[in-house]
Amino acid sequence: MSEADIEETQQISVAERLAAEALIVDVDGFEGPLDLLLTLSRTQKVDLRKISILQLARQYLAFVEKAKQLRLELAADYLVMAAWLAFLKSRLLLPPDPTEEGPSGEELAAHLAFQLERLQAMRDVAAKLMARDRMGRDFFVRGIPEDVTRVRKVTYSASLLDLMQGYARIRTRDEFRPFVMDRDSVFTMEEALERMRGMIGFAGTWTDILSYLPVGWESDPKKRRSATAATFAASLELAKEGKVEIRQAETFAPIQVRRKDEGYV
Amino acid sequence: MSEGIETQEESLFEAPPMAEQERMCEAILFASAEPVTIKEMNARMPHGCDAAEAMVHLRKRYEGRGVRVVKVGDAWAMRTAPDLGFLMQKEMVETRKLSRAAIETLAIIAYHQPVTRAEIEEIRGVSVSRGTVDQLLEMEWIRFGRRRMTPGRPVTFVVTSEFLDHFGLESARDLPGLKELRSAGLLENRPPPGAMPLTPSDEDDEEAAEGQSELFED
Amino acid sequence: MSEGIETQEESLFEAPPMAEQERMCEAILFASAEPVTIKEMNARMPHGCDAAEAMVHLRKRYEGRGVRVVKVGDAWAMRTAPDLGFLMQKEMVETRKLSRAAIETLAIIAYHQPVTRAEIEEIRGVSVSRGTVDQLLEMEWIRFGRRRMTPGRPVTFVVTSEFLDHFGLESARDLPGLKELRSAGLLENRPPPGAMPLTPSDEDDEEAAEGQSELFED
Repeated sequence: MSEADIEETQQISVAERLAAEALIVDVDGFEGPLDLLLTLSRTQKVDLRKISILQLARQYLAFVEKAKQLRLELAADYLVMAAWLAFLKSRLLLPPDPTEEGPSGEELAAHLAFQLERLQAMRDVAAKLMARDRMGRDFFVRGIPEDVTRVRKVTYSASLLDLMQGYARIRTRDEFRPFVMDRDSVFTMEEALERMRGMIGFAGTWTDILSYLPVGWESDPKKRRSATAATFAASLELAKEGKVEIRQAETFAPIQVRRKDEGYV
Repeated sequence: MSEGIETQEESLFEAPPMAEQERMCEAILFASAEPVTIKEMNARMPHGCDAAEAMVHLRKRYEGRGVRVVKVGDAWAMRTAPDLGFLMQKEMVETRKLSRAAIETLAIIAYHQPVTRAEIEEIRGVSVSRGTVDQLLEMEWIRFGRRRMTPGRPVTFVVTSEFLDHFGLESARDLPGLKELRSAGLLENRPPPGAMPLTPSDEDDEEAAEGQSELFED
Repeated sequence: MSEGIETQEESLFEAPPMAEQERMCEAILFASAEPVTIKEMNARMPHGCDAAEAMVHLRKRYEGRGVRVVKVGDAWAMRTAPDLGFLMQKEMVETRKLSRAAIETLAIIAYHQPVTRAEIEEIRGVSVSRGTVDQLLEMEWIRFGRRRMTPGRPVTFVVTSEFLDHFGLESARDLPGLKELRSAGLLENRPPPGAMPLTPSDEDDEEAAEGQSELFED
């Protein structure tokens, strides 16, 4: 501790020391270091614009020192502020070093004073604001607000574009119709399966699957192709179910099916 | 503070002037959620007040105003003047898009008129709800045309001059054909590649196609 | 074309006399617990009415009464006279006690608006908890303003018309002591010289990062 500090400590009166101790006990009640600084500044009993930042820095450092003695855990931002104030104090005490960069001690002190003054001003106006005549306490709204009937009037609108798009949608749907029409020349696997289930019981001997094509589907190539594919797929399905046996002598030779007897493995 | 009230109750002080009592009644009636009796008012106002007399003045003051002082049972309330009830209506005009079903039905009527309900259903591939047709009739965009001279003599629908007005058309003939719709990019929905081409014989069973065959020229 | 129609309508139907318009404004304001704008009044009143002028008369009529006509932002409302609050114990609503942090934050937003969270923190010297801002937002006393066009595009906060209504303020310009604060330079945004311990630089970075990710999303 420097001589000046010791001198400073001795200067603090009993009342101030008691006040400082009260501050420490109540440290949780402070909203950060700026709030604490503002409280400490009140001991100077001067206009905030004429406050001695140097004195305030000493007060703050003394506060932190005491907190340490009492082994109080101070939040990090209080310690950051302490370190910064120690730096500021040295800058304010020492003659300015022309080689030093950055703002001068006076500039930093002036800004801190501004911050304190601004915070105090905000607290003052906040109190004034809360003391105003307030709704629900000093003045009141209509007790029975009348229901404003909302008459809903709906108008419908459509543009020519909507209309045309709507029409286009329907006509486009028509163009998809081949899907449906086309079913005329499609023999589905389900149909083939149903047909073969009814007939396979009579196939005790090997029979060409082409003999199972439905009547009228043999001549038209398109229909024949579809019926053949469906019947072949149905035969495979029946073989999988264990109802028939299926064989082909060689590639592209006729495919033959035969009923598979129960119990015959 | 409680002392002050006690002193007032002892009526050492005179009651507030009548004009002030009238103000008090006014504020109480305004802020209360329910009608207030004279007794309640007197209980709330400073000692010595005469709410009954103040109410006579207040009632007179509001005569002919937009707000009136009315008696509800044995209590008082403030109400808006009955002749201004119309101001308590807030008209909200909501513009809604016509439903897809309505637009499609309207389009079919416009392109195929005169057209029967059965024909509309055949073209749309779904039944047309009564509500949809009623809505279009109500909007005066369609009306009944002549009955079709076929068995059952079904009614037909045609579009109205209001419809033409709304869509800025001189006649239904001015509606763009499919070719124009396509060139305008409105028929982007082409059938997927690989779909079987439409053969003339397949289309035979489609009645409605006849009337619109000119729309299909590509 | 529509203009022509309007002119016609104006000449065909004369607006009601001013005394009648005043009655109408009175009824509308009386019936509504919420402030009503001139625009809304005009929309509800008959064609050709001038609610703004009628309001000048109405406001004068209610001067010194138990109920007052007050301006809230750009809207009007009727409220009981504050000196009669003592009569309304029954109507008093227990307002939620605001924390010291919330009160200070509210005042800072009101006097410095539009203000960013970082600026509030710089003024208070502590970080602003989410709960504080949330509470004020929930009470509808503050809302989000425009984003600040600085790096990070931080959001700003401003007070609402509900705030003005609650504190009986015509506009944010009527905040108590505003002029004095301004002339004392206490509402200026003075950047701190060099590294000050109370500059919420961390918060700035965080906000900047948030803002940037938003930019990238776009």
